[in-house]
Amino acid sequence: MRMPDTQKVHLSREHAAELLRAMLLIRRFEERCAALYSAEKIRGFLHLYIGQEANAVGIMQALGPEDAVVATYREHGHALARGLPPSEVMAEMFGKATGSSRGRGGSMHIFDAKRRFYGGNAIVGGGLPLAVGLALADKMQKRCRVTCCFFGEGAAAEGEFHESLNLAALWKLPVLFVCENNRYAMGTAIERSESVIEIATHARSYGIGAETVDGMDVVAVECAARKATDEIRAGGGPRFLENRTYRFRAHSMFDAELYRSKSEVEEWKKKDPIVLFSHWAEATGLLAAGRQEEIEAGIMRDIEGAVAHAEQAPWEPVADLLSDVYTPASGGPTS
Amino acid sequence: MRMPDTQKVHLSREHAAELLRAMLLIRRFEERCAALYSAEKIRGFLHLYIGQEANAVGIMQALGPEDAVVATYREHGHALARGLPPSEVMAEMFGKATGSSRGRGGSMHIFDAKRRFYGGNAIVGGGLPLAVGLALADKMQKRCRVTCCFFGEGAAAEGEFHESLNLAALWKLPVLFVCENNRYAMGTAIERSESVIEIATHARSYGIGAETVDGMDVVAVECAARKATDEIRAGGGPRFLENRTYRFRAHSMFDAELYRSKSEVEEWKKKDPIVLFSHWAEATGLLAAGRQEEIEAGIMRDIEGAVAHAEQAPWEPVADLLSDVYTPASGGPTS
Amino acid sequence: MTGGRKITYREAVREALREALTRDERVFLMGEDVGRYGGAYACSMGLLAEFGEERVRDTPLSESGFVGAGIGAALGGMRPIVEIMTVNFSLLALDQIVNNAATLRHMSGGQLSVPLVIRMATGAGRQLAAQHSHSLECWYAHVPGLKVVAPATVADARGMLWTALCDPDPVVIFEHAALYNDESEVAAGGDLAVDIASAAVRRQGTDATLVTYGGSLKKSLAAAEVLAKDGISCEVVDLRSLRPLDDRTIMASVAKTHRAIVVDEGWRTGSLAAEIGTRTMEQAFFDLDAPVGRVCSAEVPIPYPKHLETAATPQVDGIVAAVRGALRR
Amino acid sequence: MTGGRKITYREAVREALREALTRDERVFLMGEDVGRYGGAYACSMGLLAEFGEERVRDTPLSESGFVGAGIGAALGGMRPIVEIMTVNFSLLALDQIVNNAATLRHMSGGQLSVPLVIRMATGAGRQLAAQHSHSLECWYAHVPGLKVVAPATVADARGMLWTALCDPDPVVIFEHAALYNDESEVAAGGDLAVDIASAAVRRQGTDATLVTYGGSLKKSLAAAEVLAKDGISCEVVDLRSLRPLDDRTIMASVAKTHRAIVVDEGWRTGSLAAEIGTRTMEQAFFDLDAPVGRVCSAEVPIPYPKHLETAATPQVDGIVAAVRGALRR
Ligand SMILES: Cc1ncc(C[n+]2csc(CCOP(=O)(O)OP(=O)(O)O)c2C)c(N)n1
Ligand SMILES: Cc1ncc(C[n+]2csc(CCOP(=O)(O)OP(=O)(O)O)c2C)c(N)n1
Ligand SMILES: [Mg+2]
Ligand SMILES: [Mg+2]
Repeated sequence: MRMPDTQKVHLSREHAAELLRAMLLIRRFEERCAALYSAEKIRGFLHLYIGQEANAVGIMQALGPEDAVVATYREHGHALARGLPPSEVMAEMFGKATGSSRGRGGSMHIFDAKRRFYGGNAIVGGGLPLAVGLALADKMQKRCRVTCCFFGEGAAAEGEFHESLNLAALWKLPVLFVCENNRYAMGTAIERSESVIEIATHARSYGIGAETVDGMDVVAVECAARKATDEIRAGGGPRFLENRTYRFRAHSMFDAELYRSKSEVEEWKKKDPIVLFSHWAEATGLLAAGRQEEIEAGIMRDIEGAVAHAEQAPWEPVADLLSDVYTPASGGPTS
Repeated sequence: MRMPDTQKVHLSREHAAELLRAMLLIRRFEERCAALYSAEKIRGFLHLYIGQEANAVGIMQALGPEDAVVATYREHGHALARGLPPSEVMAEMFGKATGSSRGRGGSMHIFDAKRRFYGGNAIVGGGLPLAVGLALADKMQKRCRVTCCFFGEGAAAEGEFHESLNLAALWKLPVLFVCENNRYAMGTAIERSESVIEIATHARSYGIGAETVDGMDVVAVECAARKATDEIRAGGGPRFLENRTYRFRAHSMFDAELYRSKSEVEEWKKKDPIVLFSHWAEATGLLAAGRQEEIEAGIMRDIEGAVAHAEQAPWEPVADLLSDVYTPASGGPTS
Repeated sequence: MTGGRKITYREAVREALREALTRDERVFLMGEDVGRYGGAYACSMGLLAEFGEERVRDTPLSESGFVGAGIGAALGGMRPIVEIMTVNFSLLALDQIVNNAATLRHMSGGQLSVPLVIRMATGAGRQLAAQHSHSLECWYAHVPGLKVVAPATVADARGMLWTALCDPDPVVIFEHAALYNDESEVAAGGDLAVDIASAAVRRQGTDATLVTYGGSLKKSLAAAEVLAKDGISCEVVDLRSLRPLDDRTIMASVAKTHRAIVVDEGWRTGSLAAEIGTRTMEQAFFDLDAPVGRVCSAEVPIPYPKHLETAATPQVDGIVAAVRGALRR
Repeated sequence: MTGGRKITYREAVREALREALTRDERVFLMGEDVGRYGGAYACSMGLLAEFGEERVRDTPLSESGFVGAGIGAALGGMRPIVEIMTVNFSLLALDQIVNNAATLRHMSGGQLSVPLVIRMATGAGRQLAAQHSHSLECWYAHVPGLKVVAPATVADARGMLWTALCDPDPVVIFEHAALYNDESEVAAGGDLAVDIASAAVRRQGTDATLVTYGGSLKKSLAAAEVLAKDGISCEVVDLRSLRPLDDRTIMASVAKTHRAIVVDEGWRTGSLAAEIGTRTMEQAFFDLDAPVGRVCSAEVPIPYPKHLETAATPQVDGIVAAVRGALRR
C-alpha cells in the first residue's frame, strides 16, 4: 500500500489507530451479527459490509457533525463509522425498543436524527433524491454543510440516480455522491447491468467532478473525500467518488453466491482493507506493535456490551404499534 | 443551407419534391388544426409541431415499413411523415370513429399498427422503454429492423431516459433515439433543466454513438438518420441523434409563452426548415419554379378532404365504450 | 370575516401560495413549470417575480427526483410545497411518496418528520384522454403516514394549503382540474386556514345522503337540486379529507337519511367509494334501508371524445338515477 | 390427472416457467437476478443454464425501463414474463403498467395488444420492515385493462402462469412470499393450465364465509379449523382472480351463510376487502345478517420486530374473533 499522492493526509499515530479501530469495529460487529443471525436473534434481511470498511471509514473522516449522511440497507458500517453507539445499532438489529429506530427498522433502517444519519434506505436508488433535498435545504438556508450519499453501483442503473445527479449538478448542491462499486448488485455483475462500467463517466456527463478511488485503501478514500468535501464546501457543487471495492460475504443471508467464483473472492480478500492498512501502518511505524491487539480487545468489549444491551433491552409494546404513523397533535401553526 | 458532408444523400428532383411535400403537409395540416381547435372541432391538448418538420421528415427517409416508430404527444408530424393517411389522423383529432385510434386517443394518441406507428405517448419519457422493448423483440426474433424513438430534450431529465439508454446500449439493441431538442419543455428552457445542455453527451456516456444535428435542415437530418440506421442495421447497437430545432408555436393551445421572447422566436423563424429547403432546392435547380405551388395545391386538397372526412365521420357509439379494454375471448392458448 | 370578495379557485390557490411564501420563509414552491410558465394551470402566475427563483423553483422533468428532494428538504428544515403537475405523473414519484414520505416518521421510531405538502391536479373532464385523466385519490388515501385532502370549494382551496403546511406530516392536496375556473366568495383578510380533518355538510337533507369530494361536489349538489324539485331531499357531504376519513359526519348523516350514495370519479372497483360503502355498512348497518350506492367512473381508460368521456365519468343524471334507485322512486 | 407428486410452491413456479419457456419460443423471462442468481426467491434457479441468457435475461436495476421494455417486446410479438422482484419495487414501474400496459389496447382503438405477464412477490411476514412488506394488490386490481391473479396454492402457482401467458392482455401475478416453501401435491403431466377467472371454494361451510386470497388463504383455513371445533362452520372462498372479481362465487356463498368476513393483508382503508364488502352489500344486501367484516393489516408501515409485524398483519386469532363477532358467539 502506497500513500496516495493526490493530497497528503496528516496521518498521526492517533489517526492511524482511529482508522484501524473504526474499520475493525465494523468487521467484528458484523461478524457477530452473522452469528446472531444464525442464532435467530437478528432476522429479516442482513446485508454485511465486510470487505468494504475502508469506504465508510475513509469518507467519514471528511465529514463533521453538521454534515448529513444518507445510506442504503447495507448501512451498519456507515452507521458505526458515523459514530452511532454500537449498543443502539445492535439493539436495532434485534428489533428492541432501545435501538436507533426504536427497533422498528431493523438492519435496513438505522436512523439517527441527532447524528444526521438519514438511514437506512432499502429501495435501491431511493436515498439519492433525499440527499439532494437535504443539500437543497442547506443551500437555501445558507448553511455550509455537506450531505454525503452512499449507494452501490447497482443503483446507478436506476432512473433516480440520473434524476438526482442532474438536479444536484444543475442546482450546484453540496452533495458528495459515493458509489461503492463492489462489482455486484446481488448476483448481477456490473458488466451485465451497465453499458459503461466506469460509473464516474456518468457523473462527468452531468458536469460533476468525479474520481475513481481504490475503495480497499482507507487512506486513499480519506484523501479523496477530503478533497471532494473541500471543493463542495468551497461552493463547487456536487462531487462524485466511485470507490472500487468488494464485499467478501454474500449479498444477504439468503444468497448462495452462484454468480461468482471462490477464487475471485479469494483474490479480493488479498486486498482486505484492514489487513493492508494495519500491515502498512505497522511497517511505517504508525502503529506500534501490540496496538492492534489492544484495539481489538476494546472493540470486543464494546461489542459484548452492545449484545448484552440488546439482549436485555425491552421490546416496544404492541400497544405502541400505531404511534408515530402521524405526529401527535402538535398544537398549531409553525409561525 | 449547405449540403451536409457527412454522407451525400442522393437528392433527386423527385426526392427533393417529396421532402418538401412531406414538410408542407405537416405545416398546412397543423395550421388547419389550430384553426379547428379555435372552432372547437379539436379539443383537449393540441401540441403543434410547426417549426420542427425537418426532423420527422428527415428521419422517416431512413426508415422502411418494417421499422417501428414511437413518438410523443407532439406526434401529428411524425404520423403524417410516417405515411398515416391525413384523413385518419384528422378524424382522430376530431375524436371520430374512423380516426387512427378510433377517435379514442385524440391528438396525443395516434396509433397505427399496420404502419408500426406505436403512438402517441403522453407521458414524457414513457415511450423510450417501449422502443427498447420493440427493438428487443426484433433482436430476439432475428429481424433486421430499427425502432426509432422520438422525444424532446425535456424527456432527457426523466429517469426512464437513463434506464432506456442503458438497456439499449447494454443489450446492443437496434434503437434509433432521436431527441428533438427544441430548447424548451413547456416553459422550461434547457438551461434550467439540464446540467449539461448537450444531450448527446449523456448518450455517449452509455457508449452510444451520438451526433448533434441541425434539426432545421431536412437534408442534414436525413443524412444523419441514414448513417445512424445503417450502423444500427449493421448490428452496431443503438444510435442517438440530438436534433437542434425549435417550435414556432406555443407548447399547447393553453400556453401564453411568457418564458421566451418574441425576438427569439423571430430569430428562429429565419431558419424555417421549409423556407430554407425550398429556397435552396430552387436555387440549386432541384425544384422547378412553380413546383411548390403545385405541391401546396395538392396538399390543400388532401387536407380539405381530410377535414371533410373528419366532419362527416361517425362518432363511436356510447354502447362501445367498454370494448377493447380487454381482448374479446380469444378462444384459448397461443400454441 | 371582514366582508367577502369573489375569486376563482385558481386565484384562491395562488393567494394561498403567496400567503404561505410570505408568512414562512422556510416555505418554497417547486415543480415543473411553476416559475416562468406560471404553472400548468396558472396557479403560480406572478409568484416567480414576487419571490425569486430560489423560492419558486422550476424543476426538470424528474418527478421522482424532485419529489424525493422535497422530502429531503423537509427533513432538512424547509417547508416545501411540491407541485406535481397532475396526478397522472405522480405515478413516477410514488416510490418516494409511499416508501419515504409516508414511512420515515414511523420507521425512524419517531425521530424524523416530513412536513411536506404535495399539490397535484386530478381528474377527467377536459378531453385529455387515457393517460391524462386519472383520479387516483383512493391510492393515496390507502397509505398510512399520508394525509390526503381534496378542496372542492374556493374557500377550501384558499384555506387548506396553510393548514397543510402547519401539519408536521406529509399532506397531499388534490385539486380537481375542472374547478380552477370556479368562482365564489371568500372571506377577506384574517386567518384563512381551515380545518383539514373534517367533512362538511354542504346541503342539508333528509331522504338520502350523497357522499362526495373534489370535482364531484358540484355535480352532487346539482343532482340534489334536481331531486329537490321532485320532493326528494338530499344531504350532501363533502369529505374534504380523504385520509383520515371523517366517519362521524358521514354516519350522522346516514343515521338521519338511512340511505347513502357515494359519488367518486375514481374507477368503480377499488374506489374510495368502496371504502366508504364498507365503512358505512360496518358502522351504520342497521341504519341503512338500502345498500350504499356508488356513482363512479366506468372501468375503462378514459377516452378522448366528449360523449365517451361524459359517459365514462359521473354525471348529474347518473347521480339522480342512483338516488331514485336507492329510494325506489 | 396422471397421479400426484409433492412439490413446493417455489418448484411449481419454476416448473411453470420451464414449461412456458419450452412450449413457446416467444416466451422469455426477464428481471433482476432471474438468471445467474436464480431469482431472489430461487424460482428461476437452473433456468439460465437450460435456456440461455437470451431467454432468461438478467436486467439492471431499472424497474420502469425493463417493465416498459416488456410491454414493447409484447407489442413486438414476444410473450415476455417480467419478474419484478417484489411488489415494493413495482412502484417504480407503475407508470408503465398503468399508462401503457393497461391502456394501449383501448387507447389504440383495439389495434394493439400487450400479451405480457408480470410476476411479483408480495406481502409481509418475514420481518423485512416498512419498505419491503407491502401488499398492494388492491392498487393493481383498480386498473381497467389489467388482469390480476394471486395463486394461493401450489397447484395454482403451477397452473396460472400458462393461462396468463395465453391471455392476450397483460396479467399481473402476485406470489405471496410466505408461500414459496409450502408443499403440496399437484397433478403430474398433462395440461396443467388452470382457469384464472374464477374463485374457488376451498372449504365448504354454512355459518359464515371467509373471502380471501394469496397469503391469507392458509390463515383463513386455519381459522376455519379452529372455529369448526366450536361448531362454527366456515366456507372459505379463495378469490384467485383479483381482477376481474368472481362475484358469482362470493354471492352464492353469502346467500348460503348470510355472513362474510374478508381476510386481506392490505392496509384496511381502501383495501380490496373494502371493494368486496361494498360489492357484497350491493349484490346481497338482503342476504346479509351482519355487515361484511374485514380482517386487514393495521394502518401502519409494517415494523421489523416479529411481535409488531404479527400484530400489524392478519392472523388466525383475529380471523376467529371476527367470525365470532359477526355471529355474536
Ligand atoms: C428498487 C429496488 N429494486 C430491487 C431491490 C432488491 N435489491 C436489494 S439490494 C440489491 C442490489 C443492489 O446492488 P448495489 O446497488 O450494487 O448495492 P450493493 O448491494 O452491492 O451494496 C437489489 C437488487 C431493491 N431493494 N430496490
Ligand atoms: C412525466 C410527465 N411529466 C410532465 C408532463 C407534462 N408535460 C407535457 S409536455 C411537457 C414538456 C416536454 O418537453 P420536451 O420533452 O422537451 O418535449 P416538447 O414538448 O418540447 O416537444 C410537459 C412537462 C408529462 N406529460 N409527463
Ligand atoms: Mg454492488
Ligand atoms: Mg422540448
